[in-house]
Amino acid sequence: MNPHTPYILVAYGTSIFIMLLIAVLPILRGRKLRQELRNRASVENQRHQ
Amino acid sequence: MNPVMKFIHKTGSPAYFYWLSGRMIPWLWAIFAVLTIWGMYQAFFVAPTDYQQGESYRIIYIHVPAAWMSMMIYILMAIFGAIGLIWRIRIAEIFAVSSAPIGAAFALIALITGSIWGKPTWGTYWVWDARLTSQLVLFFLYLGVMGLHSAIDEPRKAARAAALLALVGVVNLPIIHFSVDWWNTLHQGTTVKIGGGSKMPNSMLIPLLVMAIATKFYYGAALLTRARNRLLDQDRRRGWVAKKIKEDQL
Amino acid sequence: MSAFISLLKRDLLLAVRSRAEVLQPLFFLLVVVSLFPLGLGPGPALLARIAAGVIWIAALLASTLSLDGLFRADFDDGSLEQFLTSGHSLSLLVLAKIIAHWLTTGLPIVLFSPLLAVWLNLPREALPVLVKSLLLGTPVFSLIGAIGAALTVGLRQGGQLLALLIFPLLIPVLILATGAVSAATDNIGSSAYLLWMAAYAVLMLTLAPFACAASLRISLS
Amino acid sequence: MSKPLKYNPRAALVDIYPPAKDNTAQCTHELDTQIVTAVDKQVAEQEENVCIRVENLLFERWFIPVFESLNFSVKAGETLLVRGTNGSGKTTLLRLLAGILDPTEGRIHLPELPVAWLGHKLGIKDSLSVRENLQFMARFHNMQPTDKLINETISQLDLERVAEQDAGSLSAGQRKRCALGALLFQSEAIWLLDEPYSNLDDNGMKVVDRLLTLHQQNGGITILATHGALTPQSLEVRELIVLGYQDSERYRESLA
Repeated sequence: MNPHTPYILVAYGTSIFIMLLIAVLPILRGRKLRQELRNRASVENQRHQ
Repeated sequence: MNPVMKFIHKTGSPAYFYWLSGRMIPWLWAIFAVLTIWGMYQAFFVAPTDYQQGESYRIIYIHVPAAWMSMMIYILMAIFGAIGLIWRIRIAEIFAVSSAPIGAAFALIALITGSIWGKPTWGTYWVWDARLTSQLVLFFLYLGVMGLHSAIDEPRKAARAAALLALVGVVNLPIIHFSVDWWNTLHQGTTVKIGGGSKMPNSMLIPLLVMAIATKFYYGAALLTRARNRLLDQDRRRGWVAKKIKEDQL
Repeated sequence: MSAFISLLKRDLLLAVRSRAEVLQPLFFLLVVVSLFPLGLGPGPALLARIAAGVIWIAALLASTLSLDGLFRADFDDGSLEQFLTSGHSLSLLVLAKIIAHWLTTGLPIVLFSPLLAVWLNLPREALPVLVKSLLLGTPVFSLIGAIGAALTVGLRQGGQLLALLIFPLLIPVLILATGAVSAATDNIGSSAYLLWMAAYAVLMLTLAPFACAASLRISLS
Repeated sequence: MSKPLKYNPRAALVDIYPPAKDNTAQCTHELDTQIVTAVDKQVAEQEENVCIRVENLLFERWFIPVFESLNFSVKAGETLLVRGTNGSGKTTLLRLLAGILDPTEGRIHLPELPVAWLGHKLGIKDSLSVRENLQFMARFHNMQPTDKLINETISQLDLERVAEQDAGSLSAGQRKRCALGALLFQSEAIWLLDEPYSNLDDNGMKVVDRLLTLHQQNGGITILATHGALTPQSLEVRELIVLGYQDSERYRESLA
């Protein structure tokens, strides 16, 4: 166990965490938005028939 | 209309952009993943240990690419903002607004990894080193742009205000950079520059370039994802969205 | 051109009319500077070392304080709309307002700086350089501050956001100015710093009015 | 290129308010050729003195149009009354014409004339007296604020009694009449008035009517928005009904 390893682990750990956060959040938001739009469209179709 | 205008107009149309970006995003993520794995492998197993700093220098393989990206994204944000302000192309405004959080994230990563790296090298977590300080100022500029954008309600107006602030910021960026450098040499004399100064052997340099390219693909993918969401949210009442839902291409 | 002069005169007349309001940044400056000896102890040697930095940071905070009101009054009573539709170049009118702001905030800071220098035991030979640096730096506070004020004029609590927007942009002025004064205290030439500050002031003098006019158009839309 | 219409402000006020610019106000109207199709050009030729032309104008707030897309034109010397319910976008239309807002779609063809804007916010300073406000307005619009001019304006707006009082201490109606002074200093401009009659008493309205009549005889264009029954009495007016997007059929289609 090299004395520097904890520093490297913490540095890479936080970086990966931040990059994951910035990448995954919009993907989830996008999926939720599209789902919402589909539901609204289907609701309008039923009301329209 | 000449071909260039036709191209801009075509990619400007939301439906086409939505479809095109949808196709590109998976590829961008794939290339990013491949490059990162290759870069990390080289960074940890191929690159030799540094005779001075031992193993801790390997943090540069995330610190330096992140610092470069934070600077590049701010400049790109200002360019997108300028296009959005001058020609009122909505996609450009959306790109400028969507770039801000990604750039701020990279600036934050550069700050955190820089200070963690400072501990083994200089013994303290925060050193008012020229590059770390101007990185901190860049982070504040990002906070300013994002703060202004969230403070204004109407989306188009908020995007235009944030774009203008980014432009004012980008004009001042080099001036801030030089004045911080000057300030640093004034008060501390020449300290050891972070890794960059000494001539790095190729085996150390290659992973750095690989990671630099990988982070650009990451930016491309994250930006397009955010831009698609924002565009869809803005155009939820428009015809092309209804059509895409009907054709189940959403 | 007559619109420029008439607007400048009107703003100065308004400032004279509401004198109390205009002097607030000055009182703020005096109070903030006097806090430092109370906080850090009256030791002359220590005060002399931090004098330039303290005076400059207090000057920066004081001018930012008054920037929030720069366009707010005209925004609330509709004068901004008159400027926009008057056909005069908006950046020229904005320049008149920036000059009025500098005369009511920047100039008093420069005039009172000798008193502050005495309070903080700034060495005698550094005083002229301090005053010169303030003369070159406070206009930049007004110029860049006006852009921030224009961007945040319509917002509810625009004041705090205004500080966050412009402080990073004012760092070069702060660094150059404190560098100039410390160079003067060690009596090595400080003219390089002052020339750089002059260059930066001229750059902002040319660019800021346009950016500020564009910001106002966005805020009013 | 339609024949430029030359008109010279001849109103009774002209000897007191000489036009700031020496040349007569040009109401030239040049058409952007590549936008206007050949057919439109013949149409434009017939309506010779068309000064303002608006083509399928649309403005969106939060990506929702504020009013149904508009097409209209205004001739020199015409007074256009913009009517519509609250929230139908009257103020937005006037702000678009004044250049404060930029249209999302469509085009506005304006002549080279200056624009005089009077909105809900009056644009006068409360801590200045009525006389000082008027003096600033005159100088701001490139006119020499001679005592004769200022006194004449004060009597036109019948604010003699309160001329030296601070504008802040006046009633809403008096402050509105003080703001109307700015129009007198822009006699050759296009007048854009957003509900000029609001909080005015009877003789206040008479003052506005007198100004509008003079401006019309002057050959000047006025576009004023009003929601209620308060409309100009003594001059013929063309009406433009602005339909809010909520009650337009395009909105009903999108719901169907």
